[in-house]
Amino acid sequence: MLIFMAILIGVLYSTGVYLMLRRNVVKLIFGLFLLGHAANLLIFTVGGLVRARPPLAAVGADAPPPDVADPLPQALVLTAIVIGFALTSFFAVLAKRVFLATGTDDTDALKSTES
Amino acid sequence: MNQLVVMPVLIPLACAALSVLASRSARAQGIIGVVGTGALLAASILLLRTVLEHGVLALQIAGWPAPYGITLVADTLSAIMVVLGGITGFAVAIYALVDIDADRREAGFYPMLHVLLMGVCFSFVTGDAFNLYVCFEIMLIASFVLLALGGERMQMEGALKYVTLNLVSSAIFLSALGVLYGLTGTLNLAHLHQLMPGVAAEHPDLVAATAGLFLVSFGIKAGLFPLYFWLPSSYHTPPVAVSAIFAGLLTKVGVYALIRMFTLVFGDLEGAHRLLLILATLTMIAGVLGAVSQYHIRRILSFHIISQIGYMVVGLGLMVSPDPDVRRLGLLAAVFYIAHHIIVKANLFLIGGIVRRLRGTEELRDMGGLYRQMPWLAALFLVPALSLAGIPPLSGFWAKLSLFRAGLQAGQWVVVGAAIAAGVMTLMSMIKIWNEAFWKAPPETDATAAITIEPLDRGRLAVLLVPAVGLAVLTLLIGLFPGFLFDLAGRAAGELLDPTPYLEAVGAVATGGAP
Amino acid sequence: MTDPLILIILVPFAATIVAPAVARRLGAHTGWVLALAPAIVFAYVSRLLPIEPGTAHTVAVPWVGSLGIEFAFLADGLSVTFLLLISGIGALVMIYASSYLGRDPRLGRFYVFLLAFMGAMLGLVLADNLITLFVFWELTSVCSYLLIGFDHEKAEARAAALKALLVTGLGGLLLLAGFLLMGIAGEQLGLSAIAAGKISGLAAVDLREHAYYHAIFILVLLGCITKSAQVPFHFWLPAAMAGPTPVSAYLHSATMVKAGIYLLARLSPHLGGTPEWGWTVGLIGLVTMLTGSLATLGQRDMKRVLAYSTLAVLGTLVMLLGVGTEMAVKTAVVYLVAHAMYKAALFMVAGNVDHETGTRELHRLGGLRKLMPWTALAGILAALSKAGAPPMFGFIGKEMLYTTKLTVENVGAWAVVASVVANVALVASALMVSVWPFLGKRGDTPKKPHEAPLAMVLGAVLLSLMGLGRGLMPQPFETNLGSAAASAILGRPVEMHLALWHGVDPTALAVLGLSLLTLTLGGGLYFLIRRRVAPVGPLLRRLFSVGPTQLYDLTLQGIYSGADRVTRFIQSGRLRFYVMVTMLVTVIVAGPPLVRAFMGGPAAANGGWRIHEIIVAALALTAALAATALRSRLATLALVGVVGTCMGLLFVFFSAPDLALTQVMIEVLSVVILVMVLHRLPLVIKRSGRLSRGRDAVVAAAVGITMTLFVLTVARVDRDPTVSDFYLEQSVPAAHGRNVVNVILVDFRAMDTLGEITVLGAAGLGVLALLRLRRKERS
Amino acid sequence: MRDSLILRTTTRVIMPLLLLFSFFELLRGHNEPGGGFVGGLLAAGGLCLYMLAHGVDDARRVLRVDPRVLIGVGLLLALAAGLVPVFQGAPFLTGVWAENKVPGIGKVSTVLLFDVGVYLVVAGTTLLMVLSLAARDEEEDDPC
Repeated sequence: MLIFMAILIGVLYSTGVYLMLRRNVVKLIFGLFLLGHAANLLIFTVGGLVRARPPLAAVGADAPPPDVADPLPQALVLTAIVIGFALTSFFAVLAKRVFLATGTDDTDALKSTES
Repeated sequence: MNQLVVMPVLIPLACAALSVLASRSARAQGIIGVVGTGALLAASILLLRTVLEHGVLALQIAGWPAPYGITLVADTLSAIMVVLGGITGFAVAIYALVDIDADRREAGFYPMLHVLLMGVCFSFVTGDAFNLYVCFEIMLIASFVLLALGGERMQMEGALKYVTLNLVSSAIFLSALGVLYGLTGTLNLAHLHQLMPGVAAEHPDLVAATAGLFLVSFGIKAGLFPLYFWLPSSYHTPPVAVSAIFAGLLTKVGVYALIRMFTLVFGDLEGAHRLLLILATLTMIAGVLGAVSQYHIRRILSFHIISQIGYMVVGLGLMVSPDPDVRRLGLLAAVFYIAHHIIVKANLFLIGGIVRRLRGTEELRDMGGLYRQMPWLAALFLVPALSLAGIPPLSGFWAKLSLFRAGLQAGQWVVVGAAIAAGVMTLMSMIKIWNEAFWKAPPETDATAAITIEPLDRGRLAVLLVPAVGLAVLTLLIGLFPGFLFDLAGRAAGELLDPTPYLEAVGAVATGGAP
Repeated sequence: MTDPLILIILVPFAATIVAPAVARRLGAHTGWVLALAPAIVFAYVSRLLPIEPGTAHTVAVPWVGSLGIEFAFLADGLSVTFLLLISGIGALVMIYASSYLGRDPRLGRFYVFLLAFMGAMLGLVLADNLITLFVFWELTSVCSYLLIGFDHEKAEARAAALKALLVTGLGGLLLLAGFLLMGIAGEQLGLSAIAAGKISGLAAVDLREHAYYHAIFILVLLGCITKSAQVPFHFWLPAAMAGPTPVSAYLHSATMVKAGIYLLARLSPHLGGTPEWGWTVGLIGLVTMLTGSLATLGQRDMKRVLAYSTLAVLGTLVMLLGVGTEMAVKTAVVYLVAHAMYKAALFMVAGNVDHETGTRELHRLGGLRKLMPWTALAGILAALSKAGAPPMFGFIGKEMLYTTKLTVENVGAWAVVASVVANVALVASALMVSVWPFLGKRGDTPKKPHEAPLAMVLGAVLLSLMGLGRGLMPQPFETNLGSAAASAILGRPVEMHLALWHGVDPTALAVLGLSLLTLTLGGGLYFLIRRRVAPVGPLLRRLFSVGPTQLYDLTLQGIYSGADRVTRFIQSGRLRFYVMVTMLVTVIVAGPPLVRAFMGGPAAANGGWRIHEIIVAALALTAALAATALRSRLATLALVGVVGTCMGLLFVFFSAPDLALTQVMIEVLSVVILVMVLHRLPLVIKRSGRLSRGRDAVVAAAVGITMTLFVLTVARVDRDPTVSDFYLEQSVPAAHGRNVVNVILVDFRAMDTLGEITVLGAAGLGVLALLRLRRKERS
Repeated sequence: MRDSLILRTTTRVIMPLLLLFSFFELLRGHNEPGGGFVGGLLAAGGLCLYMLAHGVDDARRVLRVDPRVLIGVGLLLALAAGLVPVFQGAPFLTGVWAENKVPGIGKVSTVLLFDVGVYLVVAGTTLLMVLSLAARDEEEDDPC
């Protein structure tokens, strides 16, 4: 499965980057979303793929059963998901405001800060 | 005593929360802003003093030993950086009392200022790689909001570029962390330091590739060539108080992260250091060329940040040299440079802001006559401007001196040559501001007629001047008595090269045992 | 700090504090009071005389301990000579300036700069530590910038000041590099850090043997010749005449431009004496001497005549230091002192003429001797010294110069010829600034001239009389100071004997003959110029109008336009270009080692696969790919949502229920927010052509492949399990929680979570702020 | 959508249930999947549903407090939870556990308090975003 996940991750990065290379603000938003997904999935996959053994201890048990999934990458990804949500939501609203302030969604037309 | 380490994080966080709750009262926010940043400054100075007295301080958050819990560490470098954060924050909080209009205050300027400071100081004290990512994001979101506050067209355009590229940097950082964890199974920097030699021996190329990801990600934050696009696109767009704190602190967090990562974790990666040295050299030149090409005060200053970042990273890049003396001198120069630059650059923005208010424009071509009108402001400008250009006996001179010395001792002639060329061009563009805004006769058409900002009365001007004068005095003091800062920087460099005190403070790692 | 040597540096700086107040009270009389500062210095230093040749008084105060930098000072014949010139001429210029500037409201400021400059000069010539010296060196550059640009609202003054600052600033940085190399070399030769930083400490080693010698020599030389306006860096000096005359009288006679000479002299015992030194330094000096002296003939502005003749003298001094024999060094000392005095006097004279008549253009001047008798006296006496006519001090200097040339081997006849040519031109130029304005017919001047006030005459008369006095009685100078100065430059004690008449030996007669020849030819040349018989002026002007000045202008323009072009290219304003470069850098930096690592190892265990996993992964993959191709915003949004949901499912499959829950919740919220945001955004239009889409696809694919390789390569590594094992083991017993992921989040790594909710809260406030402002705009 | 009677009625019932469920998720998170994040998101989700059915103003009325207050209080709670152990001399954020179990929750601790802070911030932020975006949307329905 690792190889499929690796390919999926690569495709998510690729599509994210490709969308970000468009001139359109909306595509930029989607590109960043996919990039975020890609990074999260990368951490998760690199952390190890374990089927159906979540890092939970049974009631009364001292520890989870052996060979459960590594809990740390999961915690990291969870944090990253929430942070990513916060940032991308802000970014989306910002992108909209950029459109409203400038009247264009063509990023190539946004050059007044450099001229 | 160890609890002190977390104070630079908690004070701004508490202020931010209180500020949010007080969002109805601009006055209360202002008071929280000044008092809170003042408290941050006081706490950071206390932290520095304690570190100097007792050595590296570490705090295991939530009581879990390293490497399991998150470690906050204050070594000399961290403590210096936190103090600089406090200084800048305090200065900007005062300046903002006048500079930030009611709308922006209501929209949350002060809470975001605190959040920004929290993120900055947090980055400096964290001893955990993933935690550093979180710190970066705190800093980023606050900077996003601060940058966009106001919603003017230029601001929005700048913000879009700033946010996009910084989010790209975050994505790369996050990927790098995933890879790093996959390689080592830990995130604690001290633990990474211990594991890395073994991992690198087994997987040298993979470690190099991972380091490359970190280099790019932090390089974006720091504003290294050719990753600095976001900076000149955005730094001149928000209110001056915002620009000033960005200019002072944000890129330096990137530089700090580079220094920390490429000494503690990737300290033996010669290729990475060589790459850093090359990029830093190009950064010096590309940045200063940008500054020379501009005729807008804050754009000039923004490009200078880049150029100066180059100088700092050169100090780190000199780690390529096998000579321990050179390495120490290089890092010392980098640390000294950072300290000098934060104070000077923030101040230049603050003074530039005063000029902007007096003239109603930042376009140098439309300015003039300030020297005749306000000689004291001219004198005030000259202190940081000449310091930036490295004129003795101001702080920037010592920064350049130690860097040149390290570069020469390493035999890096090209790098030193580039630094000299960049130095002359720095002087050129600082003098351009001086010539056009201060010396030149005022233009026929009075730009102040078109002023869009409320005019300054004496009291308000005084509030703007207080932080500028304070920072200028600091610049002068460092210049005349550089010994203190040199000792600090030397100590920081020593700890970076031999992190034994750092590792000892973090403790449990050495045994690797559970509690 | 109680050593008077250090205190005398502080005197002028202290005086800057009171200067504005004094100027406000006393106006045109300010100078009389502020001249006390240099007068005190002068008086103190005079008491040190006579200086025993070969002796030095040193004092050091620690400054930057960790770099071995001290405030170290050294008083020997050389520095005392300079101290006397700086403070003596300084006092006279101080008196002169307030009278010259009159009721200028900026008088106080002017004195602040002038006094600070003086302090810096004193520090420079006293400094023993290289860094201390450099600090003062740069300080003189800054002060001179402010002084040259004193009339800052004139574009010409600003440009001149900038020129001076950039040239000396560049030289300064090179000098700094040279100094640092000297320190490094010194340490490598076995000195302590403190000793290696000291000029007097370097005497213990021979830098000429070090591998860095040539680098040091070139860097230091560049520093000196930029400061002392040697060809090809000479052009800033004539331009600097845009500054007020007291500035020229001070900076461009005795102080600023002499700093480079001073440093060459100071370092010649450590760096000099090699053939490289001799030829390079000598040749630069020679060229400058010729350039300056010939160019002076083309000028018709009194100050510019003086400026170019200053170049000639500076060149001569550099040349002498290059030759470096005992005779040459003695000559340099005499020449230096003589020049400082007569040139300061002449600048003051020019200032008086300008001040009283309203012009410095020679062709509008003439016959002023009756109206301005004292100025005329000073001018003519000083010009005689400049011309090297007996019995002036300048005559002794010139005699010694010719003696040097004739007696030194390897110099050859052409150097003698060059010296004669230069001196002929100098004679003519001396006549130009003395005979032309003061004798002959009254000129047509803008103002009706009177004699200048006492304050403005005093300095010129005193200095020119001293030129006469020293010429007639050179003995006090040679015993008190001259020998000691020459000894300091040579690095060994020598005796100096000066005389107007050298008796009858072949060399002396030859020299005397040359002197007389020079005077005659010079007089003739002046006659030609005055009668406009020879088109020397225009011709020379044209000749010297091309060269380094143009090069400077071109360089400056080149830097500006080059900077502009480079910056426009890099900072193009196109966001996608920025993203692309960033991504390419990532691939370039991480890619090659990654590929090596990937190729180098075995494939990682794939872990088998289940059909539902494959389906979900394929679905996500397809949705992502399709999202790049669709035009509809909402459809794209739906596809991105599908990707997120599939990720949630994958989290479920691979043992991460918390992640799955969060992912799905977040996905739903994101979609809700995006729907609201995308509301009323325009339809997506295809903007880029096929070519750029192809290019972008390649970049994107490169990034994707890199990350895929990362995953595949890292999966092969067995990571240290200590940390995650700890969490699994301790979660229940120590942290009282069975859900390890949640325990990590709120306990083991709670600090992350604290940061995370801060981000979240800030983002919420940020969204609000973004929306709020917009509402305000509308209402 | 706002006019759908069914939606309006169901949300009135569902919202309190969702809120209740979110508390449950919050409390059990330490032992089962769940926790402050999920809880906060659920709570916010409930209110969002309500908003969809009844409009922004009604949703604000039901919420009673400004979401910003939730954020501020949540942050302060998390901070306070961290500071409790500091006064006992333990590092910041160390878990301090009550002696006795509270029925239904288990041992009360500063860790739980911290999670409550998380819950509040997550809910507050999400609500702040959604509510203010929706408010803008309603405004923009008027022709610009």
